[in-house]
Amino acid sequence: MTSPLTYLLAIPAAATLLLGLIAHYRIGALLNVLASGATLVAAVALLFADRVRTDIFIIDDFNIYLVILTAFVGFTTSIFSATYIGHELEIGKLTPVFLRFYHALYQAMMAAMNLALVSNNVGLLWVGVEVATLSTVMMVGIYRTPEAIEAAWKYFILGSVGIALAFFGTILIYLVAQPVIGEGLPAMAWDLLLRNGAAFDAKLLSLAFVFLLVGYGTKIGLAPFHAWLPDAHAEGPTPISAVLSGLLLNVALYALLRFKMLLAAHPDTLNVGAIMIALGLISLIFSGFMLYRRRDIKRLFAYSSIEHMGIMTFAFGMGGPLANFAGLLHMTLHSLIKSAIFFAVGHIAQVKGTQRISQIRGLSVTHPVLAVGLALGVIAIAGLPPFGMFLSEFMLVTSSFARQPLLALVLVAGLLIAFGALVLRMQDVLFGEPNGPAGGVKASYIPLFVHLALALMAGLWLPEPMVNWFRAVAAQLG
Amino acid sequence: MPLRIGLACVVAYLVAAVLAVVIGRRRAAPAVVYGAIVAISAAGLGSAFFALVSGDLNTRLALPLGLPLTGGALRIDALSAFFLLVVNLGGLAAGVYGIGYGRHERSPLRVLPYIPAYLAGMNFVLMADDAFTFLVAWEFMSLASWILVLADHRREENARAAYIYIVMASAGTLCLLLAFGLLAGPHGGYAFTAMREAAQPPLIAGLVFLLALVGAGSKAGLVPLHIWLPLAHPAAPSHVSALMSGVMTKVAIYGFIRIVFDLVNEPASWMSLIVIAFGGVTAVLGVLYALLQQDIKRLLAYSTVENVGIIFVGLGLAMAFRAHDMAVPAALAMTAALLHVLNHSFFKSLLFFGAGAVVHASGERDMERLGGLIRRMPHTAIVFLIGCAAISALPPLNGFVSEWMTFQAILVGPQLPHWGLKLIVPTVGALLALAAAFAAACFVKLFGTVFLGRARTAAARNAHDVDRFSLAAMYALAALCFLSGVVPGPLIDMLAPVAHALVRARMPEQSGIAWLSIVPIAASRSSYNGLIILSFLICSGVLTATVIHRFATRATRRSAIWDCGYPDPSLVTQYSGSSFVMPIRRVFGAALFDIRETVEMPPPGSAKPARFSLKVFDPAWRFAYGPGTRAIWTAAGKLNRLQFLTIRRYLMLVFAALIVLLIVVAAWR
Amino acid sequence: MAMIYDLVAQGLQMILVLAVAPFILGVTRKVKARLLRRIGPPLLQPYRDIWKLMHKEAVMAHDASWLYRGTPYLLFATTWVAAALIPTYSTGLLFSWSADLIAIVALLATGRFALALAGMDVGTAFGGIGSSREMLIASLAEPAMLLVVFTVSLVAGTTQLSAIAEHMIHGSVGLRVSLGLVLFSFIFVAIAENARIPIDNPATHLELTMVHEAMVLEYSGRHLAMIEAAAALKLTLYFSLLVCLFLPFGMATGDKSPLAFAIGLAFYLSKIMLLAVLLPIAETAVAKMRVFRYPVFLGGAFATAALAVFLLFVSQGF
Amino acid sequence: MTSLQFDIAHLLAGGMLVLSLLLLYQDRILATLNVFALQAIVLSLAVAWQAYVQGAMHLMVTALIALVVKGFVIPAALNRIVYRLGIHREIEQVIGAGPTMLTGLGLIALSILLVMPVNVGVTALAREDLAFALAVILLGLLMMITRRNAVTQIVGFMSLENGLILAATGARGMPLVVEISVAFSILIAFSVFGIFVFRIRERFDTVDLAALDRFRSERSTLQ
Repeated sequence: MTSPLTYLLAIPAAATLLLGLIAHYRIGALLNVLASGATLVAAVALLFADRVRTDIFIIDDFNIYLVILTAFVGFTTSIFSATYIGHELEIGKLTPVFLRFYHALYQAMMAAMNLALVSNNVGLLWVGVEVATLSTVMMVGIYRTPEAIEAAWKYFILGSVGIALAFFGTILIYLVAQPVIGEGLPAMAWDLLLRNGAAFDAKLLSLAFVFLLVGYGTKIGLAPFHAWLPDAHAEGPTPISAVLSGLLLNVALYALLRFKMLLAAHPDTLNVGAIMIALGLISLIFSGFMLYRRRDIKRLFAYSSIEHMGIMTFAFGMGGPLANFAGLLHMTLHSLIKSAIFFAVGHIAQVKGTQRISQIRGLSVTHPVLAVGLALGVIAIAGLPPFGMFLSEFMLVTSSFARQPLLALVLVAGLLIAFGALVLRMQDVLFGEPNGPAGGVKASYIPLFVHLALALMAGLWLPEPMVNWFRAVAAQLG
Repeated sequence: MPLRIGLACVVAYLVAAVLAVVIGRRRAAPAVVYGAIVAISAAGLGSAFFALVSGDLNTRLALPLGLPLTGGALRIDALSAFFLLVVNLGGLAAGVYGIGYGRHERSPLRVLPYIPAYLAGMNFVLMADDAFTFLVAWEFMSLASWILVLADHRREENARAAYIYIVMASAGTLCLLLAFGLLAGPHGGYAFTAMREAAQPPLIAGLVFLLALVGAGSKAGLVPLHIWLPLAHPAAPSHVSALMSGVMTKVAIYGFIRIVFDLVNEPASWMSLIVIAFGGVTAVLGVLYALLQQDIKRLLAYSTVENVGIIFVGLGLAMAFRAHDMAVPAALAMTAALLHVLNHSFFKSLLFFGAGAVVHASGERDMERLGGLIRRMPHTAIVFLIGCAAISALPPLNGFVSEWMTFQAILVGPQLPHWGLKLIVPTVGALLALAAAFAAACFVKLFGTVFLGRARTAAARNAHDVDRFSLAAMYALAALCFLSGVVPGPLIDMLAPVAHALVRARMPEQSGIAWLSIVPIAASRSSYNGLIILSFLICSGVLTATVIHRFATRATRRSAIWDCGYPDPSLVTQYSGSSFVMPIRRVFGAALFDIRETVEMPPPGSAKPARFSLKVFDPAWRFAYGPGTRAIWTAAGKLNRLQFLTIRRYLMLVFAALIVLLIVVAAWR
Repeated sequence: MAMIYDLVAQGLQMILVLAVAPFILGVTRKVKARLLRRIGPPLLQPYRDIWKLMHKEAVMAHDASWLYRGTPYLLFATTWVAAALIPTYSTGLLFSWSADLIAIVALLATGRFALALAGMDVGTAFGGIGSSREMLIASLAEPAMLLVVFTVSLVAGTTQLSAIAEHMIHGSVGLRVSLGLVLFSFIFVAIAENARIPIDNPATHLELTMVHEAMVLEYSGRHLAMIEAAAALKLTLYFSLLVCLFLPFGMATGDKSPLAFAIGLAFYLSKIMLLAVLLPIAETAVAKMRVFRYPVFLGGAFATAALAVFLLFVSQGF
Repeated sequence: MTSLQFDIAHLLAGGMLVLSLLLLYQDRILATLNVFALQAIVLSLAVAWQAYVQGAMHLMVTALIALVVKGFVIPAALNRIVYRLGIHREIEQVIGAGPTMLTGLGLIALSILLVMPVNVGVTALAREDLAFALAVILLGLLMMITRRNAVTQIVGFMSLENGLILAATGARGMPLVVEISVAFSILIAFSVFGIFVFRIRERFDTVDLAALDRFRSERSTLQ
């Protein structure tokens, strides 16, 4: 099969090996950007190639835009990371030796995520997610400061447990499918599972889902499985924070949703919607409160990622065309906006030389452009119009209030709490008497503002095919 | 056609905003931007007015933007046309004022781009015909004004004000969101047309009403949701304060009317009861708070709260009459409310402009440090006096007309066949009378302390009148106050289609009545003629003056103050604003506020000065908002411990969750 | 022709109130003096005072502003117009409909507003005291006044003074408890508004509890004359308002013949004379109050009026 | 499948479960390592038996990996670490052995409760294996959270993963099992490597937060 799919997987894989050999960081960064760009091209090409469907791989409405999104964010982040890492080298926070691993791992992660997205085989899906996780573990620890290692360890241990549980869930899925579909690969092919879902044993399927929920939920960062997430975001290099929040969480959620579809297709399984709603609301409220006492700006936005993952989980738990649509839209926008925010935050932390919120003041005076970027990002992530997240929250709140008023009230309360915290911190950072250096900033604003522009566009106008994809998937999600 | 013009205006505003970003740093920028605002809002004003009088309304327009699949819907009906009129009038005035005032802006990039954006948002709210477009515009408006509040961001209290403002605003938006969610139903009929057709069961209608009351009320400044208003409105530059107080609160009221009278339109007695009660309380408390302020702009902001209360009383009465199918009184009450909307936008903008002029001239917002400005800034003094008289509901100015009409509606109240309403209507009438008296006291205090007496500081002594653009804007508004006070008939007729669209009835045609007087219901019942009153006043006043000057004496001698023979030259012995309100504070305030008065009287013989200090707190903080914020903060503190667990404990969390879920599965059959 | 006749009638009323006002004041003073075992000033003293003041030169503080000079005329004009719009000897005069009861009360408020400002103009302590207390009294009196209006208009179904008077004359009003109560609280309000004892003392100047006199302390000459005249007019106004609302009998309602006018005039004059005698009698019976007792006094008025409203509801049946 | 085959499979799986309990019981590191090694060997036997029963010879690879890596290499490595880093030999348990055992028994009951009702189409063998595997996994987790010591936690994780392999091989004809078992071995190698390189003794667990405050200004917000 010489479809774009091949390149989608082959390019990053090849780049991983190649980058492993290259010591010089400029070339490495350049190659990184090129490879990501090529991957993006391949991903876009998927739109025009005809849909693939084998026991191993599949391209359908659900993953096609996620693949493109992933490739896109990967590309922009690689651009951002080129300038960012350059600065880190100058101030000697990183050494070229580790940079070699950095770029290689970056591509490895991209490859793994693409694999996870396009794989039709639930086992392969699992492999993809796990490889992506492990490669990010490495990158989180790359600064080798004690707290970075601490974060990496936390991530590693919790991640591994998650891995194990998710794998057990996968085994259960196979066990439940094998009698119906027969042994071997077909019994792990997702679309076949979906087709024969009704015949499965409900009990075992529910059990499987519980393990998958906990396993992948750890990756999604749902409370109470979230512990690794804030530290990993705060201590790793910012580009990694961007892809973690922007992509990896999405991929994990995507994996979970694939299985949610299986259960949705089955009439009498456990009501997983309720469980997801509960987890979502817990994450939302919890992170909303956690936002208030944050002192580290990257950790702040890490918690906001937990919050938004909670919102999405709530939406998918709610189900129904509107809520699911909202959830899917929210996924897309969150990865765009949150990565944009991390771009801004990365540069801010560099120009101010600190991540402590209390030491960053009056940014709108010293660095207006960065300030505007951050402000727009926070406005967008807080779900204010005219950015797209308002659309998704609008649909979610209205539709769920019409169906489950009390739950919707909890949701609204959580949104408000989190909003209050975010705006409070943003005002602290942007306004007031400026402090810290006002020096010029060697930053690449393009990724930041491109992301924001896309988020803005989504708020005002969604392209037709995208809407159709969302609706189709929303229907499947039940 | 008006719809297209309106849309063009919105686009033009946005373009102006972008332009402002581009040229912001140039010296000519303010003139250009404000000029653009003047032009655009003049166009919008014209089209809205034309639409209202010619009845070229209810045109629809579907935008490809907005909600997926359905897109955004725009529509201008009589209601939105009227409010477009209000908004663009305010924009026009603010623009003219800004041409002069904006020159002194320290950091124009923090102001210039956002005023057009703000106006665009407000215009768009009024044209929206589906929930999503409405809320987008609504929140956009809040955002723009939030940044404007932060224009002078280095002052700590401004940042705080902006923060409280934006949080309250989005809380309100969420309430509206929920209301629309109920109206739209689970299948998401977000278009207003669909909502109108869907008949709501009483429970839903009631819920929607409450949510709308909270959502729109928090933006309009209904007590006790008003706390952000007196903080945020003064913080912005004065012409923006004028827009916020004079215009944005009206947009909020529009939102309330739109939902309650148009989308739901099944008013029940209990709803109207709530609205009337809240309106009355808001009116009295608002003006009482205003009385106790020392900061000019904050005083004005609080008086906005009062006027919002009066408007809500009118709306509540309209709901009550509508609920009992008393169409004509309903029309009267509604017209009164709408007229007050218009009038308040006149004199509140005027007053804020005046305050801006004073603040700019003297650099002081604390009225206790001003005084005697009537001699330094005669023009500002005249227009400000007119504004004060108008807002104190004194004939023959416009404030009186709308309040008089509200009273007329109240006097019909007893005919309502509903116990609660029967009893509350006279009570609220008394409350409104009280509010009117307080308003008079409040503005006597304001004008007396700021413009009369002797200058208390050098700043006040060296003040000077403002530039001619600002003065032009203020004079124009003053003229409007006069005009709509003396010949309100045409305005009332102009409002007829609006009232008819909302309550299926209109006030009697005013234009036919002799001597241009106005008749709310029937000539035998009550009537008022500002024109004749005014001419009588002028005639008799001028007559007596001339007679005396002619036949008696016109000799005048200037000398020192007499003051009962014990004149005290020092400036501090004049009555200050806070001493002016002391009796009222003692009589009314003590129960309603937590007021801290401390007197330090040094022992006889010691040279220390005696000190008197007075602190007034808004009890809403003490009892509602303070505890709430503290609760959140403590909760955050307690949860925060979860940030510092060891990995093992985190694993325990995971394990526990897993076990719980497994037990759920095991238990589930 | 008829037009001119109406105009004349209206003009006559304007002249009438203006002419009669100082005399009313004189009567009250005289009666009061007699009650206090004094001879008292002649009945025409108020005219003399005003005349004398008019011809004196006006002494003004150096930094008195145009507002200070304009206020007396404005005050006088508002009071005069208000007084002229109240039916005295006849209902339905030419311009009687141009302001109803509420508007008339508001007109007086305009005058008060201007006077209070003037009191603060030159920046003395006394002026401030006067203005601030005046506004306090107003804020206490207006709710009660509104409830009075409310009740009356509820009985008569209108706030149009002429219409009310006619209704009281012809309409089957009967003897209403609530009307009695309203009359009571109306009198209270009137006392407060006219700065009479026990709220204020028009006779003294240097008493710390004074209100109205403190505001006008700085005035002299023709300005003071205007203010005095306005005060007299205001008293007359409230008298005729009371007459018009509660005992309008004898007023010319139907036919507008000179004879009817004459009868109405006679009735009117006798009625206000009676009031002018009664007022000082009441005044001598009570003592001046402390400022912070005002709320009790006017609160009583408010309570009575509110009671009247509710009783009316009861009598009309909800 | 004959009952003999079933009984043997059953016996081996049960043996693993017993060993897991035994792991929970240990309070000395070296003994723990030995017990774990024993469990790994039993696992490899079980896997081998499954390979023979299912006639899926590629599972032999998994068995071999289990035997070599987990049975000998890693225990040896951990032994070495214990000596090198001078980790003191007693395991500080969060809760005593007794309660731990009771909890473990409860977990076993839960897992049986969960799996036994399942019978539709799934072969008895798979089901029994599943029950035991689930129990082993839960016990592994339990061990991880009741031990304060890095090495023992790794051991717990590895026994958890033994359970996984057991379940995976129990599932007849499941693809990718071998690859995944390899991947897991690498994962574990990582963790062991990590402990060694980062000198994480007890530190990785009882990270004293005071040390972290210097770097991360979060904790000061606690008071």
